[in-house]
Amino acid sequence: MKTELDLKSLKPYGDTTGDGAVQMSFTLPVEPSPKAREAATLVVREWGFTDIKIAHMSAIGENYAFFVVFARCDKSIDYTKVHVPELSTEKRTYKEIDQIIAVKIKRPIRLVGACTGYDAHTVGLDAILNMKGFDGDIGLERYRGFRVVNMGSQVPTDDLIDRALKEKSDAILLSKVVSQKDIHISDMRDLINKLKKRGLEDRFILVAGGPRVTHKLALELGFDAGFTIGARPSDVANFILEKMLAKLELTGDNDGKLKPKPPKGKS
Amino acid sequence: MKTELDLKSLKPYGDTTGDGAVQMSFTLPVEPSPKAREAATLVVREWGFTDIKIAHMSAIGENYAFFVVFARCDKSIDYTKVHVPELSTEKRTYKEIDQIIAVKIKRPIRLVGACTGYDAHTVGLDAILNMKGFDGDIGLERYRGFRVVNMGSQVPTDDLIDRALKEKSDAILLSKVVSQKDIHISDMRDLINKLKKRGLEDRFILVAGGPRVTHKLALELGFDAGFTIGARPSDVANFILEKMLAKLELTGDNDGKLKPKPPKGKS
Amino acid sequence: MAYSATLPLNARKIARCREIASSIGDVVAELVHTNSTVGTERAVLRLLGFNDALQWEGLLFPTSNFLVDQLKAANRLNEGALYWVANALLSTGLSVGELEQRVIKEGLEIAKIEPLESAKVVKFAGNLAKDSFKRLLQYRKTRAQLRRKLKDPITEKRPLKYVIVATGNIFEDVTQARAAVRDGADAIAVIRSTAQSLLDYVPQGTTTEGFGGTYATQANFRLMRQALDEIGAEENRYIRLTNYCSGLCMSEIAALAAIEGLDFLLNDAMYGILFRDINPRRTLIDQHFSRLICGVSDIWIMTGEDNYMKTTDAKESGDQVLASQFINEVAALNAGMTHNQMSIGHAMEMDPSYEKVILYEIARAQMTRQIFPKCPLKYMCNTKYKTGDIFTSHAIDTVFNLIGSLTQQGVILLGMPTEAVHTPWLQDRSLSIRNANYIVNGSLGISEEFGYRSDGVIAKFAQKVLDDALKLLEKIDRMGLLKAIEKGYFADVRRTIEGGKGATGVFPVERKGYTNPFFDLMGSKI
Amino acid sequence: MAYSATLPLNARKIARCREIASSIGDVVAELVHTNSTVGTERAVLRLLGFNDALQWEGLLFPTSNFLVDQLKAANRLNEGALYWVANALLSTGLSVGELEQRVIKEGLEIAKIEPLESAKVVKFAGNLAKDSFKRLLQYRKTRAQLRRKLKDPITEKRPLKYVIVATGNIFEDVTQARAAVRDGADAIAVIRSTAQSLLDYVPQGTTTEGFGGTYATQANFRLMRQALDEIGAEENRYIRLTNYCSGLCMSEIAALAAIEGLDFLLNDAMYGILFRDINPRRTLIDQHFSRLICGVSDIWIMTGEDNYMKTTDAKESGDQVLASQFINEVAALNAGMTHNQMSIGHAMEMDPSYEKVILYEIARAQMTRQIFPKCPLKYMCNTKYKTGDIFTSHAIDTVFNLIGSLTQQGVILLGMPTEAVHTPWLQDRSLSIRNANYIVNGSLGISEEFGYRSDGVIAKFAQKVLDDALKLLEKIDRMGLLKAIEKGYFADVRRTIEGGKGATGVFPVERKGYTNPFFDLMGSKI
Ligand code: B12
Ligand code: B12
Ligand SMILES: Cc1ncc(COP(=O)(O)O)c(C=O)c1O
Ligand SMILES: Cc1ncc(COP(=O)(O)O)c(C=O)c1O
Repeated sequence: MKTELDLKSLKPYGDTTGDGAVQMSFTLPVEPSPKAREAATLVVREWGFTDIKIAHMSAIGENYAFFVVFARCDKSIDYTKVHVPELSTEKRTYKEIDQIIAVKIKRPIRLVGACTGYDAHTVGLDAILNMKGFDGDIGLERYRGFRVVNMGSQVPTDDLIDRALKEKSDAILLSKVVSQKDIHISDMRDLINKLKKRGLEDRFILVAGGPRVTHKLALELGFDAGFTIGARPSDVANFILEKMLAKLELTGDNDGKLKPKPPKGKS
Repeated sequence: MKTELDLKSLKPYGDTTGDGAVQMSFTLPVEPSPKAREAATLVVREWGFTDIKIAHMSAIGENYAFFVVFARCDKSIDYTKVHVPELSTEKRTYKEIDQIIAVKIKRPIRLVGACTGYDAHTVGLDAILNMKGFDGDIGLERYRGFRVVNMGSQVPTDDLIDRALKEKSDAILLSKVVSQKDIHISDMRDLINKLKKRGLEDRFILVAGGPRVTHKLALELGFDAGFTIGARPSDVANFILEKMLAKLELTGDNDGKLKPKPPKGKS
Repeated sequence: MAYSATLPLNARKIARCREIASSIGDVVAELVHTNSTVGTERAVLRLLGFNDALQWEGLLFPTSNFLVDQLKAANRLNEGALYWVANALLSTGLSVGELEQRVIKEGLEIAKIEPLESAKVVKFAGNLAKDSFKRLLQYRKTRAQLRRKLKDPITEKRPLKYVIVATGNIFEDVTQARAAVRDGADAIAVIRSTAQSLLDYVPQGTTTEGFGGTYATQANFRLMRQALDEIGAEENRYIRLTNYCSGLCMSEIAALAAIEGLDFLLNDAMYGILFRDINPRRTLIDQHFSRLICGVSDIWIMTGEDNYMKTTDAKESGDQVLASQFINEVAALNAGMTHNQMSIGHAMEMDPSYEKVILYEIARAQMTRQIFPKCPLKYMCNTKYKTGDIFTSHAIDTVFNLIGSLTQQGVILLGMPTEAVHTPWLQDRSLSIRNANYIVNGSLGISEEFGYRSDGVIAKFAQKVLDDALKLLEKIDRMGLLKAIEKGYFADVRRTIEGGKGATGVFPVERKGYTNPFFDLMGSKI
Repeated sequence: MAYSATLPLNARKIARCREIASSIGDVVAELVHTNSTVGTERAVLRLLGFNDALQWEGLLFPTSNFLVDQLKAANRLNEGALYWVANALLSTGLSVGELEQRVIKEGLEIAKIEPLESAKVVKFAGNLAKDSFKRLLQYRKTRAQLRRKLKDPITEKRPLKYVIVATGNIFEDVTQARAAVRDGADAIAVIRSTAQSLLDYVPQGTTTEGFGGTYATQANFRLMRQALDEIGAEENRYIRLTNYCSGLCMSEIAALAAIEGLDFLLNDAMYGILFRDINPRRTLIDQHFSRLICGVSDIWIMTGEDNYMKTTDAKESGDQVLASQFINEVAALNAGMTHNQMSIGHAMEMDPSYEKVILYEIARAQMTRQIFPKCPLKYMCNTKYKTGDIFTSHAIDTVFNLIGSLTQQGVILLGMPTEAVHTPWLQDRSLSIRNANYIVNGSLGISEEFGYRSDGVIAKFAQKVLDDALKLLEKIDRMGLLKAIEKGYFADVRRTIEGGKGATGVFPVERKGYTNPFFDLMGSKI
């Protein structure tokens, strides 16, 4: 029989439940040699691994040794205690979304999107905003319920804010792809700071996206949501819709009627 | 300018000296999800890494998530303090070796080799022993100075010892390739134990080899040397020759004369 | 420059190779005709239904072994085990199942039961065999129906993607196999535990401990078969199950595989001889019976020439490989097998550092494709030149997959990035399958897009291999196969006729006095 | 079935494409003829030798910028910067170096120096230019000699292996480049820091900080050049150095590259327009001057059509890529360049999950090969569809390398397993080069082994791309190139003629009153 999986002590899996199997590779700035091999073993042991196999050692150029290592870890984490803010939006189709917007909000939701700073990577933002969409999922421009302004790349943060104000935008969509030296974080922070400076911190729904942006990171920085690799336009549409409804204190039940939430107050 | 390399605090290198850059991959027994991604991050953090990038998360079958991760480590080791027993044999050519054997030892050195247990991997042993050799380096059979018996694969340990005795062998060469469940270690130990049981522990020069055999491991287990991936017949020949000379208290100077070492005694 | 869809290989030379191979095969046929083995006899009993086991020195020892050992001790093997079982059943009036339980629980000794009238026994034996034979046909039909019902990937005109599982624990294997199927595998091979081929019995029951593989047992076969049928149904794709059928239990494994509905068997006496040091006579005889079973059960045999390339220089040893393939083809034909059941084995095992190595590999693969046009070739990935550098290993496998697709191999045995390190982890296999998915899907139809230059490096290399193989076959024919093995003509390994494991399990028979109706039922040409 | 060494592409259609492209190019020629830019003027100064810098708001600000800004402010640009420099030198009797130091140290303002007699100034300017031109020829000769002296990998009839370094620190870059050369790289590209192309000046000195790349500076060029010459000598292999020549300093970078002995420049106005939002007029004008310099200095230009495939569906956008390549070819010819200096760019950027994607990629690569037979094509690896799964990424790169070899690309821009993650680490690049070594060495000569089926999927796809490109070129010709850019015909990106960065740096010139003898010296066709 197999060992039962225990989510309270979650570990990597290779070929036996609980084996803690991990592959690594790295380079040490020394020539390959038995001593270098031993050093690699010691390095990996230092990290707390056991059963360390130096599967490969070879020279890179001069004075560098490349290692491929397999090892096991003893440490585990309690998966039942892992908490991430989940972007649990309902999965409505684009037709449903359009209908709810038409019936409940009664005007298109206005969006302004941009890649700020020196980021010239627009493919991700375009995938969300442009007609064509992404992965068979149509882009927000194609929804009747959204009015989209896509400012493209290399937009200074202040220009983005100005434009959002000018367009009376409901939401700002920021894309950050380059992440070298955490430039994505600085640029995300830059938007939040500039909004604060201008007293606009609550004015827009703030959505960020990019390969190194997580929902958690986005929340921490003051955004309402963060989308990453594999995000689809309809995910974003659903999120913005819910956020709008919440802001307007409406529910999303597609009952054809406005149903104001009971006012939050002392009971 | 570049940061200077400090061997006293050796760390992996990615693109900046001292960056501690490491690549890893592993599988967690849970479905891919933002929670799983967070779990992967926590697992890697648990190992002491920082700047953790979950570069990739994808499903394997059902209930498994595969991760590729890049991270940095802070810990370093002192390379100047790493010590491994080095197999520092002189690099004589096969002609030199043959000549020294002829002149000093005056008879061929007798070797018996085998893969014991259920190991059927003979390619490595053959590479060392057979005429053809390995990597352009001729095999020990081709030396006039060695008389080689290659027993091949799946040889019971006792048969190997019997044969070595029968052939009046100077050395036993053991090859262990399969390493699942450390079977190579058990089989290496088996030879040592059986030799001990028969009072033969000092009778032969003991050489082991295989992809997971290191010189260090071999010494620990009671062998005189261990050879691993990339070992060449002449490396082995040099080692065995030196060991023989030492046993006979001869030196390897190819001066055409026997030069007995000064007897070791109290001074 | 002239190009053509095929390499210019001389058809007369190919035909001549076949003629010679056939003559070489006659020697083996003679051997099979005049001998049987304890393994073959046990396989007969297994076909009849003797598949339980009894406690013996703390282990589960199969009834088939127990019975054959008894008969051997009593000097009653020369009539064939079936004869004495028939005798026992007739005498006692028991069914096979009842008899087996009496053996297990009450120590009934069939070797001691009085012989009845020979003609009656032979006739009864014939009927017993016929029943078993019909059951085999029924198993075959069930499989064929399921292949039709689910989508059979064979109809997609691309190589089948074959991966191994080898955790040692059949339950863990099932987990890994399920994942592999989800990822896109078409065939699952459960690798056997190290040295099972040296066991002279088939272990019993499900197993959870093995070295570098999982024991091949009937219960393990069944468990995995069930899992694959289940997930195959979910994915609407028929998934093939594979195991190893070499070693001392060659024919018994074939029997169990037939009963449990396996689709492929790695089956090659030469593998046992060369790499497991099994007695040549023993395993060649067992091979014949195993192939009879495979043919009737529509189990593809996969031959083991790929292994020769691991102990030789694969660029140089194309001739031995091809010669052996011709010899294997004859042996399969002699067992009544059809070409579409012969998954002739070869591999991409040349040193990747050779200049033009990719051209030579294409040459070998395409040449083999053309010489065995109706055989679903089994093409093995590079293994020997892999190192712990799993990235480079993955690159080599990419080339392998592409050559497999270009040259229309029947089954590609996918390479694992960690080939030089350990038996595959879940993620290794997943990467491997996704690599093959990309290549096979991305190059669909590529074999029809290109013509080979008739005087190119590829063409010339292939022609040379064929020429050399013809010469080698002539030499082998002159000296006899067993002598050639003795001289190290295959895989650079030498084995003697008397040497090796299991030699004592061979015994001479006179076909007249020996009862094994399966030979005729299954269409043996020997 | 019919096979042939080449794809059946209609030669008349190809010729027609060239005709139309030439007509499209006329519009650009007109633009270049009637305008200059601050960038071009600065490049002229750099060729003369103004390559120092002065302290300005804490930064090092190049003299060339300083001088051109002054002249512009004084409304003296329309005569060309060279004219006023000549005027200043004549007036003061200083050498270029002395004048520059006076500018830096004493704030000498050349814009305020009294104009001398025009004919004298023009003549002196002509001599200055001639001297500079001769120096360029000398640099070119030095390179040619070194290429001859060391073994030039171009003679090996295989694609050159091109890799990037991008640590941000030029000293670290040198370490990485040395390792790459040891591993087998033939060309090293130092990737620029993010958005350097938007800087309207070239930074000065060696630099150790950059985002996703290292600043392109003269000092950095020199440092890397030296390192590559050194290791090239050790390895006895000439190593090529590459940088980027797009953006606001397009022509200045060309000048510096020529001076410092670079071999290749990624050079494409369209890249700046579409991906950097640089004003189309500005960069098209700068491009012409940069290509004049490249032609004379025998620096290969590498065009940027590969980038279009990143913002479009690369399977669909073959027509834009091909159309743009024809337009780029014309622009290079107009700058007096020869085909063997045009490393026309394209890429393997189709979605790897497409069925038959490998066939389509072969089709595109081979088609491009045939349409530009004398150009050393620059073939870019897959990048867009790479994910953090570095193993699969490595498999894709294997296919890329093989297609590069099969279709005889001039330079293959090797893919990195970590493409979707970070700029390459030492080990990523090493793996990448070793992959290419394996494939290129293993498939040496493969292009001569196969013929393409004349009515195959590959042939048809290539034919369709050519047909579509012809139609597209006709459309572009009708509406004019700038209108086509406005309409998003390239890379699905729209840019207006007036929009974009650097528009104010363009100024109209009358060729009569404007002095730039380099046009004639360098053989401009405009
Ligand atoms: C295409 C591309 C380019 C194109 C960009 C064209 C364009 N108009 O976008 C060009 C050629 C111009 C380019 C140039 C450069 N690039 Co680039 N490029 C890429 C590449 C190959 C693909 C990116 C991409 O399009 N992905 C596909 C999209 C769909 O994915 P995505 O961006 O992640 O978007 C998804 C989600 O993240 C999310 N999302 C993204 N944004 C948003 C926004 C919102 C609001 C929401 C809700 C969701 C969302 O939804 C999308 C769909 O699911 C990557 C490598 C790679 N494979 O990732 C390198 C890469 C991003 N580039 C890189 C670099 C360094 C550069 C350069 C700086 C190199 C140089 N020095 O010359 C230049 C300069 C660019 C600049 N200053 O920004 C690096 C970044 C390294 C890092 N980690 O920081 C990468 C990783 C390559 C590498 N390994 O070096 N590049
Ligand atoms: C060839 C091969 C086979 C051949 C062996 C043929 C033969 N006669 O040797 C065949 C096909 C028979 C085979 C079968 C099996 N194999 Co196997 N095989 C390999 C393979 C592909 C190459 C090994 C090899 O030849 N390397 C080349 C030689 C030259 O290298 P080497 O052995 O390391 O030797 C060098 C040094 O180590 C040293 N050395 C070695 N021995 C000695 C001895 C002395 C005295 C000295 C001085 C030096 C020395 O010098 C040599 C030269 O430098 C490896 C995978 C791989 N690429 O490594 C798997 C591999 C070793 N096999 C493996 C397995 C599991 C098996 C099987 C058990 C699978 C099965 N269940 O069916 C079977 C059974 C074999 C058995 N019971 O032992 C596993 C082992 C896993 C592990 N870590 O334990 C591997 C790693 C493959 C895998 N990933 O699953 N195999
Ligand atoms: C034909 C054949 N039989 C059997 C095996 C497996 O070997 P064993 O079960 O003896 O370990 C192989 C391995 O490659 C093979 O090719
Ligand atoms: C033609 C061309 N120029 C320049 C670049 C580099 O871009 P930048 O220097 O603007 O970041 C590229 C990148 O691919 C390119 O293809």
